[in-house]
Amino acid sequence: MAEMRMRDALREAMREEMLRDPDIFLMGEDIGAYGGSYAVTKGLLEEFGEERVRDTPIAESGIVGAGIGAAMGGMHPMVEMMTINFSFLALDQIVNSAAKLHHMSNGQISVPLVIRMASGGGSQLAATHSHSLEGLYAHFPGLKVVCPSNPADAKGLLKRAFRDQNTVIFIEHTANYSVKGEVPDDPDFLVEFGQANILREGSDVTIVGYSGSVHQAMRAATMLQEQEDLSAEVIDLRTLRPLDMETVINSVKKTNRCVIVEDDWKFGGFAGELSAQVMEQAFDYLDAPVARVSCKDVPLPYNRNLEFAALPSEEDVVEAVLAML
Amino acid sequence: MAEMRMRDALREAMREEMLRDPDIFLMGEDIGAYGGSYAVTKGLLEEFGEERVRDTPIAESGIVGAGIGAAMGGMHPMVEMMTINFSFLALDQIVNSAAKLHHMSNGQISVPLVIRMASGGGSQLAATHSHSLEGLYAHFPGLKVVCPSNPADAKGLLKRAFRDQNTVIFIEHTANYSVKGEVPDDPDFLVEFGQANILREGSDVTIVGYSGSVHQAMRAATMLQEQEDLSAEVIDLRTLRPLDMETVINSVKKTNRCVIVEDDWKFGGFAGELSAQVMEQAFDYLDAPVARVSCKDVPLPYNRNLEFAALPSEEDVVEAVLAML
Amino acid sequence: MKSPTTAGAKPEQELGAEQLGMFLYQMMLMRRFEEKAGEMYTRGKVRGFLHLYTGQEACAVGAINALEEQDKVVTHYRDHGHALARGVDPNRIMAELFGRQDGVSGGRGGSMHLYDVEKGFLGGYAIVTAHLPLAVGLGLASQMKKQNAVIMCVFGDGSVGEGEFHEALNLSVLWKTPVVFFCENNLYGMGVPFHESLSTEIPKLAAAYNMPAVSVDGMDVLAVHRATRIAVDHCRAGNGPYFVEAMTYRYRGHSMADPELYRLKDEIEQYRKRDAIEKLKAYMAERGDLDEAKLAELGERVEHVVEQAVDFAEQSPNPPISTLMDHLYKETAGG
Amino acid sequence: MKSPTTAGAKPEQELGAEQLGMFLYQMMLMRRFEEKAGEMYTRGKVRGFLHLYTGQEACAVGAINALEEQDKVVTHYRDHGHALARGVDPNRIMAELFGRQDGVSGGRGGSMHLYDVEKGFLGGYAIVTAHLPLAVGLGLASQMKKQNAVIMCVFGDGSVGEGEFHEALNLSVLWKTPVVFFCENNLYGMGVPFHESLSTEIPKLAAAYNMPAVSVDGMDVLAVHRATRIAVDHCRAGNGPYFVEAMTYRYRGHSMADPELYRLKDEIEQYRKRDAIEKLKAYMAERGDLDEAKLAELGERVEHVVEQAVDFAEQSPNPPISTLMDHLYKETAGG
Ligand SMILES: Cc1ncc(C[n+]2csc(CCOP(=O)(O)OP(=O)(O)O)c2C)c(N)n1
Ligand SMILES: Cc1ncc(C[n+]2csc(CCOP(=O)(O)OP(=O)(O)O)c2C)c(N)n1
Ligand SMILES: [Mg+2]
Ligand SMILES: [Mg+2]
Repeated sequence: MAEMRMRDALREAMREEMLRDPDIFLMGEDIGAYGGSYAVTKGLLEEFGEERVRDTPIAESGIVGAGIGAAMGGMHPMVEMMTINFSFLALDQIVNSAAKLHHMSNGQISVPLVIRMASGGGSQLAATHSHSLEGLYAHFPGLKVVCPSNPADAKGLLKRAFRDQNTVIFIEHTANYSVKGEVPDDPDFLVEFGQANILREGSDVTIVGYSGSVHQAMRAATMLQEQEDLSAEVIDLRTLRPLDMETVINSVKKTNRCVIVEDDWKFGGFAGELSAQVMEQAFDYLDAPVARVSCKDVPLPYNRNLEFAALPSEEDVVEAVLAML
Repeated sequence: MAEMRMRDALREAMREEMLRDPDIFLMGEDIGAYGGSYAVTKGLLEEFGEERVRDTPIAESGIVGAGIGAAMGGMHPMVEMMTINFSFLALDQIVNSAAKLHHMSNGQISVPLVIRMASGGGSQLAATHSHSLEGLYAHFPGLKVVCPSNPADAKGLLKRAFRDQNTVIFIEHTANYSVKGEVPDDPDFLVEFGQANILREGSDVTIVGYSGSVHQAMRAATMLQEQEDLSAEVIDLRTLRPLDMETVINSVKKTNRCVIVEDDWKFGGFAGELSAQVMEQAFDYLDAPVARVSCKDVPLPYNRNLEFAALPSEEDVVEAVLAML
Repeated sequence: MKSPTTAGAKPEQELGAEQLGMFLYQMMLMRRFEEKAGEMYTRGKVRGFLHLYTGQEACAVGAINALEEQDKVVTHYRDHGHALARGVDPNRIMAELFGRQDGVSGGRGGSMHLYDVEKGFLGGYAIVTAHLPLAVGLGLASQMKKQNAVIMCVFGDGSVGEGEFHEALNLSVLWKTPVVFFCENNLYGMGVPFHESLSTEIPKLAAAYNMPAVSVDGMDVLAVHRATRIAVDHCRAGNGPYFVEAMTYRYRGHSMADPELYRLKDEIEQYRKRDAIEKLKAYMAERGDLDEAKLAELGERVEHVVEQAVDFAEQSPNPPISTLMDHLYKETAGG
Repeated sequence: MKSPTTAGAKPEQELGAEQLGMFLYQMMLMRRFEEKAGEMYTRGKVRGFLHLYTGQEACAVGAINALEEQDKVVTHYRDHGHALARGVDPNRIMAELFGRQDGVSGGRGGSMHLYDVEKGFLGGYAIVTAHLPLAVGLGLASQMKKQNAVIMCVFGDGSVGEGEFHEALNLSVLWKTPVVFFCENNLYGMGVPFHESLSTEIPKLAAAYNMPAVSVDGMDVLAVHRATRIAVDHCRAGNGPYFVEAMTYRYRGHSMADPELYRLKDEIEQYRKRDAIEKLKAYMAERGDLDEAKLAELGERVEHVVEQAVDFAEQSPNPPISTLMDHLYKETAGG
């Protein structure tokens, strides 16, 4: 165990996996000489050389496609999209090639590929650079979608991703990069996909989050405890596909109330899926409709006040909980 | 009034609008000499000439981008994506430019643009060519998303789209192209956005559909009437953004039960949004959880039996209704 | 020469009678196979989109026979010819067109998505140009794993307008991946003549990336073969990618649904006069490598293979509905 | 010459003292403006991503002053210089960097997304290469509406690897749209040297689309101006697009967050010796168009403008939260 930031835990995961498996290599825009735009890959070029740590042109579709091809050819690449905002340009490759080739080829082809990308708003990067679209990726069968909220999960999940034979979309909230935590150093430490994490036990309401929104959920739980003497159970989904609804449903059966927090826009967001599933599977247990606390349905503005007004906050979560009592 | 197929109604809408407004022009892959891959634009090149009906290279991002630029420059283009499957390649332009420029420029720039695309499965086109992703587009603030189910709506909505100052994603289910119906010939016949259509009144259950799934909904309603003596109200949403929830909620308050039918994959689909909203707004009226009848979460296979097993059917809708009684 | 493959042969080397016979057989097979596939489509046995290869046979035969066993092929949706040239079982191709369980893709892929990994046939791709970056990646894997495999990447003239064309060519030269970019320029992308969708000549553009690029007569199997052998050798020697444009023509519509409003029957007739199969026959006859008897025998063989393919396809069952969710994810060892 | 614009002038024509003075003023303004913006970033007044233009001033000044009033500019996220050259109010640019209500984008866009439609400044675009197809469309609109406007489309060397580069150039030539593709090659796309991300030379690639393409010294405002005037005239005359590569250098990191691990301070020093502002000063002095007094006066003016911009920005209020949902959709007349 060592304490480290999430960006370092991610780097450790890649390092260890590269040492374990010679088929793993990394490519992406500015992951080499620049050190990665969020310094996640810093030092890896020096350690592993240009063959295994490849700076690429700015060509998202091309490099994801090359990653898919290399995976089909027996390698296990990691392609970094720098940020989720640029991954739109590679979406066709992700959705039509990576996600479907195994099924369409009747199991002949597989695409063991990790696609990492930073996501999230809150840094005043304005509308084109502040997307939270974990749910968009989770919609496509054939993909796995992972979104850690802390350093240990980040390491264990990323290592697990490199041991998967499928394409894993690995989404890192920029607000989490500097979050610190204890991280196991066992080289075989893995966090399995599809296992939500109960971060805090409680009995009055279930608050569900993932990636960045876990932190609003936790802060809201503290506020509820301190200010209202309410006990909130907080669940971190960790992966959206596969999705561990069992943990959520069991919790809701206990608390009879559920709030979902996500950074993405509300309308058509993943919270809708979660909300619908909670209703479908725990209808008779619900004392109030499941609530969604999400981003306002507007492109995120640069101005700090506007941006914060748009993004979901812990106060919004508390308000949603109080409204359902 | 004249009876015509949906493809002809769409063509009529474009013709009339082009005659009305000289700023309107069309571009897309094979919309000219080929006549459009679904024959929607057939004859327009001959009538309006190469300047206003432009065959383009196969370059989805480029042509949507050019459409956006032309719209910024004062024209009102229609760009055809041929099918929704290829629109992934243009998604960045749609999401980051078309949807956001008005807001990001503080209202200085507007993008009056219509993007038409065919969608849907059921024609054995296999996994890469069978997407139903109306909901994906509806997720992005700044866009309007229209998906007609019949010729009259198709005409009125498309004409309305050409009178909008924003980008309208206009999605046509391939299964609807040959559907016939009466279509008004008033050149100012418009169908407003955000007004759902009650296709059939009923009192026992509300069935909500849009685009292709309206037909399963209607057939299921007939089956329910004939086989179970149940009276289903069927609502065609017509546009997903803006969305007319009022009509849906009023109906559910009357029927106390709701089934949503959509061609898209269930997990993370738009039905989740609808389901969540029904719960949020009509929780106390619901006698059973809202049900979703959607596509199985798998890339659509070519084989007819498998494809039909994956797609939602009227039988599935009937089953869902019976299960909630 | 024993093996039917001509790979590794010096470009200037003459092809033997056996090779020529094999080429002719493959071309005739493709021609007949496609006629049958079209017929089966009309009879409702084949559904979805069906793109026939008729007229372009010299391209697949010339190019794909330049490969060795470890090499790989990726192509677009007009893929039957390439699969046949690569030795994929005609029975299993036809079964795939029928959507049956014994199809090369288990009935899941259909005409546009044929895969036979054992044969190094890594697929038909139905999103125009999407497989070009994949080819670069396959080349990279070959390079990194020192497999000495060359990737034959086949696509149409319409493909050249897409952004991924540019991204793939650039990446491939930068990384020196062993990819033959083989463009079958049949003059049209659906209904649009290529010079209306591209502002330049294709090899000129390819050459601008600092990649060797040539244009050959795609109605001449020997010319295609000669050019692609040079290309394959270049790639195998570690010199990076190579671009070949083959000028060809499709006799049939873009797909079975094409009303062909954009071209005159006359044009088709002109090209039929330059038919690649007839050309090869004449050449072989002149060399004394083909007589009536041999030709008849080839014709019968082809007929037999195609009939058998239809029988095989008819008899193969539909995949059971219980298999719908199969192969959604590959199981992960220990996970 | 009366008007400060030199557009329409014959390329070989010499620039007058007034023009040169205006160029120098603009370049000095950009330099100072960026220094101040950087300072404001360090002080937390400016947030998000901030990309400074320092070192590249000759590009914006040379190119954008070749335009006429009806012309339009689109550029990338490193856009302050282009906005200033186009005459966008420095107060409102600084206010935008501060995220304030009086910013050119009302505080919604920030540094990367400046817009001033009245000035024909149609934006900074933060998705690399996304504005190239937009420029083609703007050119098309100009053409179809017979507005005689030329579109100046500015982008970086890193932009060239994207597929949209290819799609836009091809479309532009096919449709003969009046677009000057102006590539500011500052040798790096973030930390990657351009020759490691592109397999060829940029003008060579551009020329392959059958578009005139030149490369000029981007550290020489007169060279840039000369080349872009030719380009603009070419476009305006209806001859289709024109490509200009300006070889330049950014003195600062890619953005304020750049640790600059990928280049040596030495390299920066080499380029500073070729500084475009110093070069113009020397040229003007030699011609007798600049003396100490004039220079001092220019310096003061610049200082004043920049200070005033900061004051203006400081005093401008934040946009009220009640405006959050404004401008999501444009109201449709009668709908
Ligand atoms: C990205 C994408 N856009 C559009 C299409 C529709 N489409 C299928 S084939 C085709 C024409 C391709 O022409 P070409 O590359 O010349 O190949 P050919 O059919 O002539 O063999 C088009 C536009 C597609 N499949 N994918
Ligand atoms: C599509 C996309 N990919 C990646 C990025 C991240 N990014 C921003 S600027 C940049 C480098 C661009 O370099 P260049 O075009 O040379 O312009 P310069 O910054 O040198 O002016 C990158 C990779 C982006 N904004 N958009
Ligand atoms: Mg073609
Ligand atoms: Mg650069």
